[in-house]
Amino acid sequence: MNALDVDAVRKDFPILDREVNGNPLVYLDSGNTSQKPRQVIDAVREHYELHNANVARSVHTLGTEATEAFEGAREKVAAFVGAGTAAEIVFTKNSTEAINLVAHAFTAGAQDPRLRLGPGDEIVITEMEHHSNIVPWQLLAQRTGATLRWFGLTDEGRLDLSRLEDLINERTKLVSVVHYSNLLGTINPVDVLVARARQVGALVLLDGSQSVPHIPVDVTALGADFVAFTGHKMLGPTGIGALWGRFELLDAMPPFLGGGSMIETVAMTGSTFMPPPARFEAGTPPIAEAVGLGAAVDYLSAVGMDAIQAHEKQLTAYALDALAATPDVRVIGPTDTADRGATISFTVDGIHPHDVGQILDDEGVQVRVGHHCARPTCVRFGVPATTRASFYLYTTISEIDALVRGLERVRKVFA
Amino acid sequence: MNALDVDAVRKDFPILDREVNGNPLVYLDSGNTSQKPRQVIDAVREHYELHNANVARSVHTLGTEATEAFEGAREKVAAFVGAGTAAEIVFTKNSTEAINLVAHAFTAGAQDPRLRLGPGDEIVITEMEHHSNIVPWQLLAQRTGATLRWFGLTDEGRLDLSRLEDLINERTKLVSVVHYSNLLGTINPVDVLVARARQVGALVLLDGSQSVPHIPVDVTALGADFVAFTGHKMLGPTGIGALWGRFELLDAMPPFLGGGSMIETVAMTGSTFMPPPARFEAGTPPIAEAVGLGAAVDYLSAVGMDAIQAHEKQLTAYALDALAATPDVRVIGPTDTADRGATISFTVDGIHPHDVGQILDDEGVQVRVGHHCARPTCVRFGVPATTRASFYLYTTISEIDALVRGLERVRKVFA
Amino acid sequence: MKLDQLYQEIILDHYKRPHGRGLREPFDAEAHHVNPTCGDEVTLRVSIKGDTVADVSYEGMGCSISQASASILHELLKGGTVEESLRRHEAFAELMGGRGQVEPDEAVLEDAVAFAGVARYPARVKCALLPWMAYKDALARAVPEEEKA
Amino acid sequence: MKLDQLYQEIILDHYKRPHGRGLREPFDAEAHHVNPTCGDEVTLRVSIKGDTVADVSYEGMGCSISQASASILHELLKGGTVEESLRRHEAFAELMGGRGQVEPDEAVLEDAVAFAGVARYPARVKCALLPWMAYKDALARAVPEEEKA
Ligand SMILES: Cc1ncc(COP(=O)(O)O)c(C=O)c1O
Ligand SMILES: Cc1ncc(COP(=O)(O)O)c(C=O)c1O
Repeated sequence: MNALDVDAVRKDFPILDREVNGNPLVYLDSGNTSQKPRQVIDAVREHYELHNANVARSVHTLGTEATEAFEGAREKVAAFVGAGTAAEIVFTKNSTEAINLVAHAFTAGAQDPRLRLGPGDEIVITEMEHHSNIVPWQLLAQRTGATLRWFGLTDEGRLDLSRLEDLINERTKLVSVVHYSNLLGTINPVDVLVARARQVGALVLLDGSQSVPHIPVDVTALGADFVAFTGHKMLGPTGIGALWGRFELLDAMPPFLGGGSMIETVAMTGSTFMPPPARFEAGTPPIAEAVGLGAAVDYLSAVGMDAIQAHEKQLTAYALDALAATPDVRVIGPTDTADRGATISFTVDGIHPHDVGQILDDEGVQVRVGHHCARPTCVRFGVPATTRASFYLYTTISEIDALVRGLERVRKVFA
Repeated sequence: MNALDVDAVRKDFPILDREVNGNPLVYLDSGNTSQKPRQVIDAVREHYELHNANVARSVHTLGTEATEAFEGAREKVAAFVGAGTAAEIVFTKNSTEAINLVAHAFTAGAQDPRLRLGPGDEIVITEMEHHSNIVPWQLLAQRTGATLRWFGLTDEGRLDLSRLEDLINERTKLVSVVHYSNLLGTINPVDVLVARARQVGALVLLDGSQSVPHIPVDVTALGADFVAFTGHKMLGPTGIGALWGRFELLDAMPPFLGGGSMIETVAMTGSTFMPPPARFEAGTPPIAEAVGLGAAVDYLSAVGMDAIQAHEKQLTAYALDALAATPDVRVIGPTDTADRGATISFTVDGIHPHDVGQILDDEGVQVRVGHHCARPTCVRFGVPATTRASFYLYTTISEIDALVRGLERVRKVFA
Repeated sequence: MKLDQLYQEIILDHYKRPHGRGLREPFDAEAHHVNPTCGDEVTLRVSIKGDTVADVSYEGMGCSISQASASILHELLKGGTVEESLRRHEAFAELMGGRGQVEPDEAVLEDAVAFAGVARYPARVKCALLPWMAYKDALARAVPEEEKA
Repeated sequence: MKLDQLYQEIILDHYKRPHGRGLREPFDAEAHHVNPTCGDEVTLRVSIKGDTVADVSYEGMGCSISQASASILHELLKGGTVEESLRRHEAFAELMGGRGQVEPDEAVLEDAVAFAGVARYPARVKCALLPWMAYKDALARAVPEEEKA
């Protein structure tokens, strides 16, 4: 494994040259959305300047080029996450759509018993989910009469597995769990959950929105049935996400959105549908966005996901130490680097995160404040909101120093 | 109204400098997707290079800039289509999602009687719909037991309105009609349909995928309840579309996709939702794409939609004349320019559209061949497929000449 | 310094020593408002006696801006007439929507002019408005439309 | 000229004067295949006598490439053994998937080598394969797995 050359990496990200409020930009909000390297921005521009056309519909040259670029991106993404075939990658608009797509496959009348859901059946999530992995299941439970249950959390910010056997049981149809929490930074024990789900015949969806960008993910090795992830958090454009699913299972699922390109044949009296992934990609897909995402995974692979993980671990250890040394800071989530990612939420005694974020912004330091779309996690830890710093391959140790300096200024303003 | 300066316009579209198979590119497939001006490509690039951040979630400077750019784009799009307020514009990934979003608002148990749908209720479409305005209603009819009915077409390619009163009746809950057909080029009489729908209390959705890019559209004046359209056909990026809806009606609709940013508050036991448009925009939206679409409508407005319409009318008249003069060509759709747009489908006697398209491609002429995602329209006219030329603001008369010359070569190869 | 305009002394004072905080009886109506992006919450009660705003009491979690705004609202509206409170509400909303371009009228807004700087921070405008929106909502419930006419 | 490689004389001949077109009796299985992007369709029947492909009959709508491909398929497979037909099927599929990089074996593919140029046009490969996919499907139905063993 080659070590990551952060100075070289930073040169690829045009936005890092920017100033914010007269200070150099210190972007510590990559968990929210990542910045984009020149290579991705250029790939999108070049696509529009040279190859733009609709896909899968044309015999003309531009259409063929666009289709090859689009399907080529699917192959790159498939390889990046270790999918068996490119046909297991469904392009969506974001993680959220990917999760909703799976939720809509479950109905009372489903042909496949695995997807049949009604009163008495259970779906299991956790108290550390992003709203995008909570609300779709609440809505599904409302539609079908199924029951939504969830894992609680330990004070350390880990899944409380003491009730594993009770929570995942014979009635469980689906376990949908975040791989890497966007608020706590916790990386969950997928193997334990998958093993138990297999025992009872439940399907497993992993919300990989934070893991796929930051750690090497091999969907086949993980053993889940579905993994959802999103382009904009992994150096790619906005407007694109993906659902990986085992082909056999995708093929058992009914269509979600109906429209062009997902059909086999249409008559006024009824239609038949394409096999996956086309079945789930109604209408014109995010073509330029796929091309950009392809460039993003090329970039990540060139740097090396192992190197990125090692770099982020170093940053996380440094930041956790630095924050531990500040008495008025309380970290919400694991306080050592075992099974945790480079996302650190914390509170500052007596000062609301909004005010923390505002003063840090004045110093050029961009952190996210609020409930991070994981309000139940905040409730669990008795805080209305947190301040969150999240790192990526372009983050430096001196940016963490800037954060710590910024926190001193926060204290001064509110002294 | 200023006339359109097509030479000046063409300079803004980098792709038009390209060659295809050794010939200058003649792009006659804008009905499929439009090309993008420099101004749009640059707006997307600049967003990523300078202002990229997630929206609606941050207090930091980049987040504020991105949010203002995103919401500013919503205001531009709202003004472009004459919406009452920006809150009436829901950003989707394309037209297809916009139509599906409306379809999913109809359920057996809907609170609002307008959205309550079950056996005995009827949805009305037409035989000239794009698959994206057929399949969602077939799926909805399957889910709810409602009946799908449709207008037939005259031999001229117009809606057969002779059964208007029968088709739109007291049982009709929704009339969903294409504004401007992507296969025939027909522009439908919205006023007649809306007037009848109002008499019986049915809602009206217009598929504006082809009209919004090509003619001045004022959603308020049209009098429909919903209008769906898509960014990539109107000089904008892929990955973004929009649903306009009357605010009161959007506000009566339940959420569709669940997730981040569409919620008011989330507890494990239940959630409440934001008012429109946020309610329908779960997850990270297509941010850079919205910025690009904003630049696209700025561009269209600067050229002038009236000027674009006049330019396209001129091209259409010229092309219809030229094709009428070729004995082996049969135009499918209206053969004069009244109530028709700049999209012309035709067949060439004895030669399959695939072969027509292939030989035209060899000449650099990019036309679409196939059923154009409107297979029932092909069936109605007894053809398996057509060749389609579609024009836009950058199309020239000499490109139509290139098409006609290309058709001569087609004849020669298959002589 | 831009930041000093946001965190004016008056705002920090009200934040650290809020006036009239706590939910009190009697009251005619209560409103609970949430800022969904950040989770800030306020519960606010009004007590109306004839034409007069007899009390405004509140409880909430939030940043300095929303908390100080609630405290100043209490100071400004309590004891005045309902009509006056609506005038002040309007002036405050106008100031907040003005992106820093609106000159506040000190006669109407008194201490609340300190919020002029907040208007430059679009992300914080909602914080400042939170208690005011709750006030308007509570007032509407306390004084039904018919009665106002 | 690239285009001449696509529209070779042999292909145009088969298109204009298709061999063995029409659906005939007797047959053991039928398959109907559609190319969803363009709407091309083919219905194809096979009649198997012992080890021999006694007849391949077909009917369809489509472009020159798919029609000529069906005609050549008929020529090539009819009268041969089932095993031979599968070998030819494989060679044809390999040629089509080769993006113009596969050298076709004329001994196996005979007239079908004319399709070498089609492999350079990804959008047309599906046209050429349409009748071959239908053949494979029909054959699988005519000769159940157990019997083959
Ligand atoms: C009339 C019509 N409706 C709907 C669509 C679907 O648009 P999109 O593919 O962007 O969802 C199209 C274009 O493909 C169209 O022409
Ligand atoms: C853990 C997690 N899940 C889901 C999401 C939703 O992703 P998106 O907004 O791209 O749909 C996010 C990010 O916002 C996330 O961090």
